[in-house]
Amino acid sequence: KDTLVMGVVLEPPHLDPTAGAAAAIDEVVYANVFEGLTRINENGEVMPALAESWEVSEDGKTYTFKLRSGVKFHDGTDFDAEDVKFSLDRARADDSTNAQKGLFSAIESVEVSDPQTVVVTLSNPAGSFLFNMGWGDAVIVAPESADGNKENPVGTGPFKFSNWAKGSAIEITRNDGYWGDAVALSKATFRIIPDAAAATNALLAGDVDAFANFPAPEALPQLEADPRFAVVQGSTEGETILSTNNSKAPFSDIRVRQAIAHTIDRQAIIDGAMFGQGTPIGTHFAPHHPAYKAELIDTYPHDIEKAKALLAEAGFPEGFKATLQLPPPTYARRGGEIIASQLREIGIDLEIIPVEWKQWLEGPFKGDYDLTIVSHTEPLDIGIYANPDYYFKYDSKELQDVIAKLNVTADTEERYKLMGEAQTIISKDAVNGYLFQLAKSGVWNAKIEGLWKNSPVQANDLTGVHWND
Amino acid sequence: MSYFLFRRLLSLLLTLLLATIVIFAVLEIVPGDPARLMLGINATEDAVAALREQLGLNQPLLTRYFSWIGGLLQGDLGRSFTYSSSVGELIGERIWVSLPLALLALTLSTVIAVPVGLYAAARRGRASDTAIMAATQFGIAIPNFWFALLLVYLFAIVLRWVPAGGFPGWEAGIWPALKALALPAIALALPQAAILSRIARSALIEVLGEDFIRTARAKGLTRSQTLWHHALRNALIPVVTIMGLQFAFLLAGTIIIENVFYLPGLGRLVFQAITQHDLPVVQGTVLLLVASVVLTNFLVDLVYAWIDPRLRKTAQ
Amino acid sequence: MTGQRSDTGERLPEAGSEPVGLARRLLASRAFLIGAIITLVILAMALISFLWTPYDVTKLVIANRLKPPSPSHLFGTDHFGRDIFSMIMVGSRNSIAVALVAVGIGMAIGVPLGAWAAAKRGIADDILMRTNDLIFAFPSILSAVMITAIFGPGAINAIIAIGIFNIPVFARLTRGGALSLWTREFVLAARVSGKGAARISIEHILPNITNLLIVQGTIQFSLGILAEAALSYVGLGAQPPMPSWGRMLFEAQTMMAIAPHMAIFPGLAIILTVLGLNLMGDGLRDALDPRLRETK
Amino acid sequence: MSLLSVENLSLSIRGKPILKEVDFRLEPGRITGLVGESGSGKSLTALSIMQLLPSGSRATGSIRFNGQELLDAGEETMCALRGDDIGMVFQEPMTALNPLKTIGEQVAEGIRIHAGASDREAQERAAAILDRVGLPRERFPLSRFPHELSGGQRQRVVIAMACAMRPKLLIADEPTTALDVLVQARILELLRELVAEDNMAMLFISHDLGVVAELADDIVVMRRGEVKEAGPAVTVLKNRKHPYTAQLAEASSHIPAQSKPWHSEACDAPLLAVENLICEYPGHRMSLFAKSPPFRAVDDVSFEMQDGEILGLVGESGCGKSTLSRAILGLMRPVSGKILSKGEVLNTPEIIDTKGIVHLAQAVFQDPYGSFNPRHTAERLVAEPLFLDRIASRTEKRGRVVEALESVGLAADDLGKYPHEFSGGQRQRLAIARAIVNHPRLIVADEPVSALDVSIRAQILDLIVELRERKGLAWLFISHDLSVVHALCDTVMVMQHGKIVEAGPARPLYAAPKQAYTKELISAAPDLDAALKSRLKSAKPERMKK
Ligand SMILES: Nc1ncnc2c1ncn2[C@@H]1O[C@H](COP(=O)(O)OP(=O)(O)OP(=O)(O)O)[C@@H](O)[C@H]1O
Ligand SMILES: Nc1ncnc2c1ncn2[C@@H]1O[C@H](COP(=O)(O)OP(=O)(O)OP(=O)(O)O)[C@@H](O)[C@H]1O
Ligand SMILES: [Mg+2]
Ligand SMILES: [Mg+2]
Repeated sequence: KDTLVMGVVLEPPHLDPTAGAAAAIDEVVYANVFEGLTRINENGEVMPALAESWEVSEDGKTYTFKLRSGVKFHDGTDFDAEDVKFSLDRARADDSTNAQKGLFSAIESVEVSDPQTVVVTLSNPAGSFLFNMGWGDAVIVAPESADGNKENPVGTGPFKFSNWAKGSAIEITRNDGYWGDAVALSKATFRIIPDAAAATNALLAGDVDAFANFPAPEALPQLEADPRFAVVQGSTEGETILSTNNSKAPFSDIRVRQAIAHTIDRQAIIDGAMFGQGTPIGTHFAPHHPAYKAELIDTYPHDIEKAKALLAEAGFPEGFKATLQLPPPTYARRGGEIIASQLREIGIDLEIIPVEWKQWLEGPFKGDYDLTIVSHTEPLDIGIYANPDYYFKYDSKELQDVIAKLNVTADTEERYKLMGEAQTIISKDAVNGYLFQLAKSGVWNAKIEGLWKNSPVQANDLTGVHWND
Repeated sequence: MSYFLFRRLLSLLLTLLLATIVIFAVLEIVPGDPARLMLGINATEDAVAALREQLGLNQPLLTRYFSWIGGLLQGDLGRSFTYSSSVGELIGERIWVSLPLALLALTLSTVIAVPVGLYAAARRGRASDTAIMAATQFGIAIPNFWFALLLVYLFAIVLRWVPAGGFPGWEAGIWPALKALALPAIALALPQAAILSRIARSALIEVLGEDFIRTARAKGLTRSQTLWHHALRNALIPVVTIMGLQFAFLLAGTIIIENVFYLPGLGRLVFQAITQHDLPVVQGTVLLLVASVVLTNFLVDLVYAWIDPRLRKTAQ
Repeated sequence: MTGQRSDTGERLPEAGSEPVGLARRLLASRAFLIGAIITLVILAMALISFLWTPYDVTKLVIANRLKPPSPSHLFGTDHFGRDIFSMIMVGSRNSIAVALVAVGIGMAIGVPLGAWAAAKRGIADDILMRTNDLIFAFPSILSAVMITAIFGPGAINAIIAIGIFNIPVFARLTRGGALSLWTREFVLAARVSGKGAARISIEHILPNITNLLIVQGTIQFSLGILAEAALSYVGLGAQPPMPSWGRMLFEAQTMMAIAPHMAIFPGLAIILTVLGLNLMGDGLRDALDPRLRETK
Repeated sequence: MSLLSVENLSLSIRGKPILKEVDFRLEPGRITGLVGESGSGKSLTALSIMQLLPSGSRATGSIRFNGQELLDAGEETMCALRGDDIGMVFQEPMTALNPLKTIGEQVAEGIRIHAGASDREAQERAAAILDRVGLPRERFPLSRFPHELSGGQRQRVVIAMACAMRPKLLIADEPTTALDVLVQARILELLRELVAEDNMAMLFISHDLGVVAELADDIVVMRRGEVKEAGPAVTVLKNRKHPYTAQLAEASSHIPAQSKPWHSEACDAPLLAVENLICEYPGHRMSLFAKSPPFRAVDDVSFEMQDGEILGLVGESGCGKSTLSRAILGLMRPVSGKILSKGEVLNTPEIIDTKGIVHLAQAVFQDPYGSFNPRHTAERLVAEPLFLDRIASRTEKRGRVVEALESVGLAADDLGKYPHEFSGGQRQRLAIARAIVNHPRLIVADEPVSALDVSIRAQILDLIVELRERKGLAWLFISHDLSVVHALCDTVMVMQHGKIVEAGPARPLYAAPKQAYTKELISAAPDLDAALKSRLKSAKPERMKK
């Protein structure tokens, strides 16, 4: 068997990863249809892709990429340095609709020195530049086909886009002219199944072979017990947090935030909302990363008495009322119910307001909220705490200094140390309630091999996938 | 065409016109900025502003209404905010799931309900009638989405006769497609069949009490001749009314059922579009659903005129 | 002759609406008795839940989750360890309140509108009927989903969404009933006595269509319960921590395989309530409308 | 041997006895009238013969048709007899036909079933029989639907269906009650001809002795499910041996006693004067832009009424009688014309002075049950017209109500009763009590006795005259029944197509009608005494008992 039906929860709005933030786009096209200069592998490491190799200048400002030769786009046009220049310039242009323009903000210029060589000059050294070039938003597109990518994506990857039945499924087929090793699958279908119950049923009924990110943790015990399926627990970059509006009373009072931190029972939330799937975290950092500081989990141990005392100290012996806005995913809706129930023990009475993503973007994300729950799935994004305008409204000189230093540091050891410092600061300040790292529960037919266990970037890289029978 | 139908046609157009205004107005007062959603969390303000301009969201209300209507008349329903394809195309794809589903459900409910209703009416007051009527009471009370859950559990998970959901597309062949639509159609149809069979029964009982039935019997017709030649056609009128209403209800009922079975139909399209505030899609789909309701009512009137000669006559 | 489709259910009360005979006929109706008993039990459950439930439904005991039915938890527990029986008790409150208020809104607005249109005829009538047509042209589930999605999910918005669709139902019913009453001789007699349209409507028209309204009211009430369940099922009805039957079903659907009791009991609660109301409505209609009782 | 003999027929429905030992015989070529007041069991007797009884009926005794026992005949036998040897015509021509089938189909159906005829053949025969009942094919093609025919024409279709197979026995259950007098006369004539031509036996059911006296050879009088008297029609009706027969006959030709004949006092201003009144109903919309012209239901009507006068208004159905009465009562706005009382204008087309009209005139309607709100007590119902008088005290109101009740022969005990607790006749008295409670000068009575049984009708007519004598009340009495108008009214107006075609004192007008239309109306009206007289005189030998 050389075809695969893969379940995905969200349908992408379109298929151009350079023109939208939706993770659903990358889940279909990243590494399968489109490739960048670099790629991120299963373990979050930067690997060469369209760039065979690269050199970084001493000052860390100039990157010289050596491009792979003999690469063709799916429409038959050749890939060369002009395409790279076009893609990067397009992404950082003023009228660009790239959702992650920040990735390119460091770029000062892109020069083509010969058809196989591109020189990128940065305005200041950026430690994460190579990683950034591995994002889906930085894939290389051809000027001939760029405008049509939303409906008919044309890339350089091992699969060609073949069909999209809106609302139902997206199909990609093997690209026989691929520059790298030929892939085992002749066809892959991404079937869109937004509903958790339907997802379970689809697997059980054999309609779907695999879910890289299975949306119904409650069904996992049942699937685990079923020899037909392999259930694989991996890690993600999703720090699930109780986002707190640090500029709004009473949450601007650190004692209130500490009281909340003492009250939250992470394990109960993981068990109740995620059926045990997830790793508790004490700060905004992925536990599988070497720089993660595990001891921060005990910064504010579960202690109701202490929490009540802190709250009384802050002037709320009877507690207070606030709102908790919850976006659609299960972790938020279910987790929110549990948190509301937990905070009720110390007298904080939360009104639960479910919101759609749209409203979430216009409300909480613009800073108009008390509390909300959301999973921050961007990798290595602790830098957001240095932005006082970010929706946490957290303004700490100490942290901002650490991040500023981090941004210009290239040495790995040094970087890890700074990362640790940043983790400690936000944990001590109880900026947000740190809950758990979202688990990635992959469920697939036991005969399938090669699917990612972890998801350092949101992608379903099918390059190495094959059936074992 | 009789004046009666002419007037109905006119009121159909008027209702549609009013409906466009209502749909447009309601969706205009929805707060928020679609451009922001399309671009996502980390999009810059510039990008959002650029997109707003591109989508024509900065134009005044009336201009947009008329350009929408103008587009409608040329068959252009606008472009989706979330899918970057035209609304017409989206609807065109999805209607091939929803329409067959609704028709299948309607056929199913009619095929079940009418004979059952007639049988019960004929056996009025006997044990079988009582049993059927009790069963229909249950049928009416069962929420179709709950019924759908049970159906999936039994037929898809335990017995594995049919897929639990999804739609392979008609190009995969008639049989797989019908198999995928079977459970949703049953879930939609059974509660409707319960209602319809009650209507059929009471309509027939009412007609059987009419004077002309007695006249027919006095002519020497047997009970069953009277039933077939005189009662049925007269009892058809309320049954057709309810069938008309049901078709509309079934189309709308797909909103929930299509979500249970993750069918890529209009119901799920409109539900997603509503939650994502994809206004052009909501407007287009809602208008289509409203139009189909209005049109069904008109068709029902045509059927009336066909059944009932009193309506065929032109005004004198 | 131009024909007009007669609205279904426009039966007018004749003789036989006298209180004593009515009570006797109701008690003799098996459908009514069964329906009334079911409805009373559900109502009692809702009322008792204000004072007492076996367990606190706002307290989550995660360790206790997904317990199958047992003597200590009659209907088992849900994924948060809450007692499902207690949740059904409290949830009945929500279902009943939403449906009742929605029907109340429909009656409070629809009945006067319908009576007014029937009394005035002409333009007023035309406008009302066209508006009704317009509202009926929007499939109600679709519009309820739109309203609640746009204005935010929650019990209040669900009430409004369901209530709006009750208005034309009652307006139409009242108008139909009133129109035929207006041609009756006792109304002519009242007009000859110099009474105005408003007074006649209140004294003569409305009391004579209360039967119709009550019967339709029970039907709309049961439809309201189903509608509320459907809205909650898609997440647009009552919000946590308030339990609601539709939400319970929504939460249960992914757990069919591991905890079918989570879906079965709330589903049965909805079915029973709707069944009870419908049976009661049927019984009432039969008792109130002597023409339907005659057997040929 | 008789064609049909009913012996000892008893019937009960769900345990309730309806018919008791009914006995009668029908002979070929003879018409037997079955009379009796409402509910006496006439229709159920007929249905017993057809074996089309309601479910739960139990019949005992014997019904023999042509020597064959019908009571224990199987369904198949009955289906073969029904419509073939026995035909039946029902009262209501509007509902007796299937609205969705053409008249041709409906008539042909019976022929196909019984004669085994082909479609073509059946259609031919249907056309022939329709022609015979006066619906020639050229004007009434078989493809007509019932709604395209008038009431009388529809009744002809029903008769055609019943007679299509030339049955030996025709049962007609009040076949003309729903029809206009003129139409009734034509239908009766048709039935008589059919009987004569085919030598059928006919059972003619009616509550109207006048009609039966004109038509029937024999008569059977029923009361409460029992046969009271039977025999040759003229003899039975002439001799009135049985007290019940006597009572019925007396009631149907009842003339209320008047102490003194009424005559118009010459007074300057009439109680009611109607001048050039025109009333219209809006036309139907024919298309978006065209409306049919408005329908003129009352066309330039002028007349006057004096205090204490009983003015009869007669005319065929739909001629505008009710419309005129509505305009006078202020229930309808005339297009033009004036309504005056004692010289004072009560209306201009724009304004209706409700208060003025309320104090001048009150109304009594046809349906004694429908004219009361079933939920109100007699006290509240009768007090309704006092609403405008704003009588404050409850006791005063009650006094007035009791006074009104007593003057119509009801008692103060009746105050708390609901309408359904009164009998039909009492209800009509209650309606009159309501009309007189605020002492109007005039009562407009639209068909006040047409829904009543003859005996009750006689009582109400007496009450009308009595109230005129005691209180000087004037009555505008609307009826399609000329014999009643003749017996009661001082003056009569004849209306046709919205116009008054003839008016004048009652007796002279009846004696010597000027207009052809009036003549036709008078001759069509069934009248017991007149019918008996003429039949005794012309004593047709072939119709006398052999
Ligand atoms: N279906 C029925 N069930 C029970 N009782 C009935 C039924 N039909 C008639 N009756 C009763 O039988 C009695 C005779 O009824 P029937 O219809 O024969 O009277 P009728 O002489 O034809 O009166 P009318 O002149 O009003 O037609 C009445 O008291 C009536 O109430
Ligand atoms: N509401 C109406 N709209 C239009 N036409 C009407 C209306 N009411 C009555 N008509 C027509 O006006 C004419 C006169 O009606 P009206 O009721 O005055 O007749 P009538 O003499 O009282 O007849 P009947 O003896 O049958 O009561 C009839 O031809 C009728 O069809
Ligand atoms: Mg009768
Ligand atoms: Mg009249």
